[in-house]
Amino acid sequence: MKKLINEPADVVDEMLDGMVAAYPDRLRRLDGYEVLVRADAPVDGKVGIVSGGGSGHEPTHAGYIGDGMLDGAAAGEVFTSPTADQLNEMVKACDAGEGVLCVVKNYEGDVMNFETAAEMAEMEDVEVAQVVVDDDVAVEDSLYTSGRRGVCGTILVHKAAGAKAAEGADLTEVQRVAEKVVDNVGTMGMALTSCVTPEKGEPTFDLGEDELELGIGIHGEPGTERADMMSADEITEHLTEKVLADLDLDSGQEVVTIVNGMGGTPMMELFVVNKRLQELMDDHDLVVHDAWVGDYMTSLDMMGCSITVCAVDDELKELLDAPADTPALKVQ
Amino acid sequence: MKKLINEPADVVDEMLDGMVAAYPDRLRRLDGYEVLVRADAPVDGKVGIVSGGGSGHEPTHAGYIGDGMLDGAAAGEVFTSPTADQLNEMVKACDAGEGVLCVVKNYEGDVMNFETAAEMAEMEDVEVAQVVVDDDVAVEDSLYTSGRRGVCGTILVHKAAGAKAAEGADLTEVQRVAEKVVDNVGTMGMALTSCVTPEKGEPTFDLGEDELELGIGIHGEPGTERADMMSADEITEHLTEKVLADLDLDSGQEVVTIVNGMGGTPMMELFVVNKRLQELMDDHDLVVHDAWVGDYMTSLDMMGCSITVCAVDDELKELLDAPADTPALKVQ
Amino acid sequence: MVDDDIQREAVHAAIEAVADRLVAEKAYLTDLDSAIGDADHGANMSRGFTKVADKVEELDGDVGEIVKTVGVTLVSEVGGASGPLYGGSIMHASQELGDGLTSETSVAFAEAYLDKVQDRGNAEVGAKTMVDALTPAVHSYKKAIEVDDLPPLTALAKAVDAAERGVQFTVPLRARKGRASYLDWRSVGHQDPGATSTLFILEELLAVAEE
Amino acid sequence: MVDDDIQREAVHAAIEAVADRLVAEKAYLTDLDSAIGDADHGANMSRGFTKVADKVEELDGDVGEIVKTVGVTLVSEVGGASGPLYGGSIMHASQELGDGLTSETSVAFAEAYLDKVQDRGNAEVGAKTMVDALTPAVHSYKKAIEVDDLPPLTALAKAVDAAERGVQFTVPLRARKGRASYLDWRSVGHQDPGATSTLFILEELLAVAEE
Ligand SMILES: Nc1ncnc2c1ncn2[C@@H]1O[C@H](COP(=O)(O)OP(=O)(O)O)[C@@H](O)[C@H]1O
Ligand SMILES: Nc1ncnc2c1ncn2[C@@H]1O[C@H](COP(=O)(O)OP(=O)(O)O)[C@@H](O)[C@H]1O
Ligand SMILES: [Mg+2]
Ligand SMILES: [Mg+2]
Ligand SMILES: [Mg+2]
Ligand SMILES: [Mg+2]
Repeated sequence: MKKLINEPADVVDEMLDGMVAAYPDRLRRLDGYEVLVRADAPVDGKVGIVSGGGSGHEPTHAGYIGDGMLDGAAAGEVFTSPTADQLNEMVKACDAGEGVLCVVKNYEGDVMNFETAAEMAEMEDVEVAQVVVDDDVAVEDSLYTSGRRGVCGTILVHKAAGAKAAEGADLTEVQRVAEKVVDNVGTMGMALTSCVTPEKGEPTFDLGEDELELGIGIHGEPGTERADMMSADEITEHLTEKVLADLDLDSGQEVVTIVNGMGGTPMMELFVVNKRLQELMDDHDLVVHDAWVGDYMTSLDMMGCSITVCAVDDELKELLDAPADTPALKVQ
Repeated sequence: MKKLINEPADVVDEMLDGMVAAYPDRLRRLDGYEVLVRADAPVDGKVGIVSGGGSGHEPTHAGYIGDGMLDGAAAGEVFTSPTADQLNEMVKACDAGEGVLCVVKNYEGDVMNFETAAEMAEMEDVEVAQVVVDDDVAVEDSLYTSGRRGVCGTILVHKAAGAKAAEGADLTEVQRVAEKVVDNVGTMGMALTSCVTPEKGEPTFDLGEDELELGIGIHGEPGTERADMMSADEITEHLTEKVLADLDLDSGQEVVTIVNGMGGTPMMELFVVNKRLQELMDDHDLVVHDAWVGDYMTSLDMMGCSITVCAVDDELKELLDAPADTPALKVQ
Repeated sequence: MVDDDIQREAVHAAIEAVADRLVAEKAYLTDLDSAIGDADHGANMSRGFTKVADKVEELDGDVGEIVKTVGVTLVSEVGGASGPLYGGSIMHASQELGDGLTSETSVAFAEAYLDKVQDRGNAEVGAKTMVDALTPAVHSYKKAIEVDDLPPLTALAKAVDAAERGVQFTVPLRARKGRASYLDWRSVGHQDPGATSTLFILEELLAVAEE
Repeated sequence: MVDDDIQREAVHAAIEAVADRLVAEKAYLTDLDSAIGDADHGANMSRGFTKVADKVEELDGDVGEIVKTVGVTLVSEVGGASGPLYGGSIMHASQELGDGLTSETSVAFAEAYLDKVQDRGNAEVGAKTMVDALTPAVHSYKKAIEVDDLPPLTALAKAVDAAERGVQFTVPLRARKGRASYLDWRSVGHQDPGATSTLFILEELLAVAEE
């Protein structure tokens, strides 16, 4: 498989420099680290919000750095959690003395490295709180798994926590709203094709022309189930019903929906999915406060999408609607 | 090839409904037409700016409808210019009595249909002006071609003309700044893979694992040249030198650059390209006023990118920096 | 004045035959357009003529009016380059059929159609477009009727033959107009889709006329 | 107190051998991780140990310090799940080597390493992880030395043999930890990448020890 890269080993480093070159007024790279922070980090009087994880999910994470969202983002190798020392450096750079909230996606690697980083930062007197996002309803949270994965719902956590921090709230309050999102969000994804990592250069899994994968994550992992090819409407119905079954919402509940592209899906197709999704929301008597459509949390070049539904109350609506000014998401 | 669609014949119709469902406060569909306009069109006292063309270039065109950019966008079938009656309907819906500027990409189909539409609208007393964008430096404008194609530079025309119209300028002034962009912008694209149209369901052209196409358009046309696979740096150098040779800028000239993804390229790779592009701008003593990176003008699921350079003076800088609030582009 | 009913029926039959043929050739025309264009000519033509077939069925009126509706429908259904070229030119040329379809009016129609295609598309012969099939076809038809005084059926057969040569003629040419021109020398060796669909239409007109 | 220089050299040789092996097995480990994970285990391990090999070369200090550096380097180079598991556990267990490398301290190291992996990753035997290769290897090693009084080389050979069985044991299991657990029953029939890299490392330690 062909890619617009130089050496696979350099891709994350060059991407980060390319991002800074695109947004020199907004982003700054920590010298010697694969970490981007706000150009003006740490922001006086504000709780810092940081995230991070493997690369390959662009615009996640660094695309969400800016007013009203993240202060910093650490970029691991493709699909590989950043190391604890990188995370620690980021946490310190984003602490203005008000403490730092780490938004962690629930993968063992991410959790272990963030925990270590938190321990390291706390030893240097930075107050650190953590929220672990696990919105993927495809994986049951049971003895038989390492818990649900954190996927596209993470963006809503960044948004709500970032808005709360921008208001000047303290770390406990910021953590509370982040956890409120986690408690109210569910996501389910599917793939038409596998992604191709720069290192491997071949599809992670093989999928026939008449097959698709349901319940995928965002790392090119095979899904929980392989199924025969379906129409966009059928796929949308399947994903949506899974999410709604998990959330179990009351009729009349207000929600925010996301149709998220996996990186290789034309936007045209995402809107086709959104059309059916909004019909289904209507059928279920859910009131859509906002409908997002785009590539928010990708898997490199994978073709496919995920559907996220988040139940929102007045507080979350206000936080999700609050201004944000980042390369990848602007709300005004 | 698998796609997230229902019937190929329905894809444009369903996409448009899905867009309106995502942005019900911003977009309105003209009943019975494949045309989206601002929810509040026509905007009193403002020159209307409209565009349109084949579908498959999302977020172009309808993604740029909103404050500071377009008033309306007509969506043809995939890669097929909209018909004159659709365009005429759009022009009329976007005319508040101040006239309408049609931003047309230079393809014979688009030009002929827009011309017919303009004649029709003028018969109904709408003042219409046209600007034909032909920024693709891959095609020589000579007796032996139907002229250069309009590609990603079109977005800058939308932006500048939209900002000028938002200022309250009259049709002549709006047309003048649109033409100023056209006179100062060049683009060159390349593909690693062909796109797959919903109708055909197979790649439009075959490309070996060790080949790429240079000088492609945005309709899955084969490029002007097939070459051996190159690194991202080499590709960036090739595209950039072609554009710069065409523009022939003075050292010290201020420019806006765009690295545009063709739809199937991970954002990671676009940033890798941007890194090298910015180094080259520096080498050429060009002063980068702004660097855009993203999917602005796509070719369905094609993997590849284009590079756009636009020389800017104080007026264009101000217009490109002016606020815009559209689904796909927000400047604040 | 000729018999309106018979003419209407003939036109209906011709439209149906053309629509069927273009639907059948959809994949082939799109393949030709994939090589040097944007892979939609088959879809454009079959979508347009299917709609025409649906619509014209219901239409009364004289032949000129029916043919005009064909043009209008193509203009509003096809889009792309072929929409205004086919549709707009048929619309324009339909004026020549005011007195019904005769040998004379058919020649006038053909000439007006060719003129409009050239006027709108601005392509000379040899630019590797539909003009290359159309020009020899119209010339042959006109000469057969006006100079050689042959019956329309024979004239039409000559037009088909000429169009066929025109289509073959496009293969070795370097395109100067249409999307194929972007390919520059790489367009050489490929057959033009629009010339091909022009031939298909003429072939169907001949087949219907022969019945 | 044993001879520092000889031990240092042995450790250097071991690290080099491990690094070479993991680089050689990069594609294979990544293939295993493609089937039930995210296709990076080979890249992670080879990147990490290549860096370790580069770094340790220059290091003096006693064996405990060198091994600690190995752990620290892995923690800051590997990332993912395997980074903290391998690196953090080596770092932690290196404390047991304060008095140099002996039969006794090697057993203590092995136990401390296993404890830390289990503590950090929270995986029981049978969860289809590196723990499944590691546990029987450490148990065999300890028994061979402490109960059967066998020489370290023989004990290490038994550990390798046990790890090999552990790797095979992971194949039919349903994963409960790590990314493979997301696949639920679909993980059955696939070999765990981390157990496999654990085996490769032990094999290289044995090979170096035999020299
Ligand atoms: N300027 C022109 N003059 C005459 N015919 C043209 C011209 N441009 C294109 N064509 C014809 O149109 C055909 C392509 O039609 P089609 O694929 O439907 O439209 P598009 O090129 O817009 O995708 C070409 O094969 C050619 O015969
Ligand atoms: N909780 C855990 N406990 C023990 N080992 C684990 C655990 N999670 C993962 N592993 C091991 O890590 C290996 C995967 O490592 P690697 O692919 O490098 O990291 P990642 O899973 O983050 O991509 C698995 O094959 C498994 O052996
Ligand atoms: Mg990983
Ligand atoms: Mg077309
Ligand atoms: Mg075409
Ligand atoms: Mg892995």
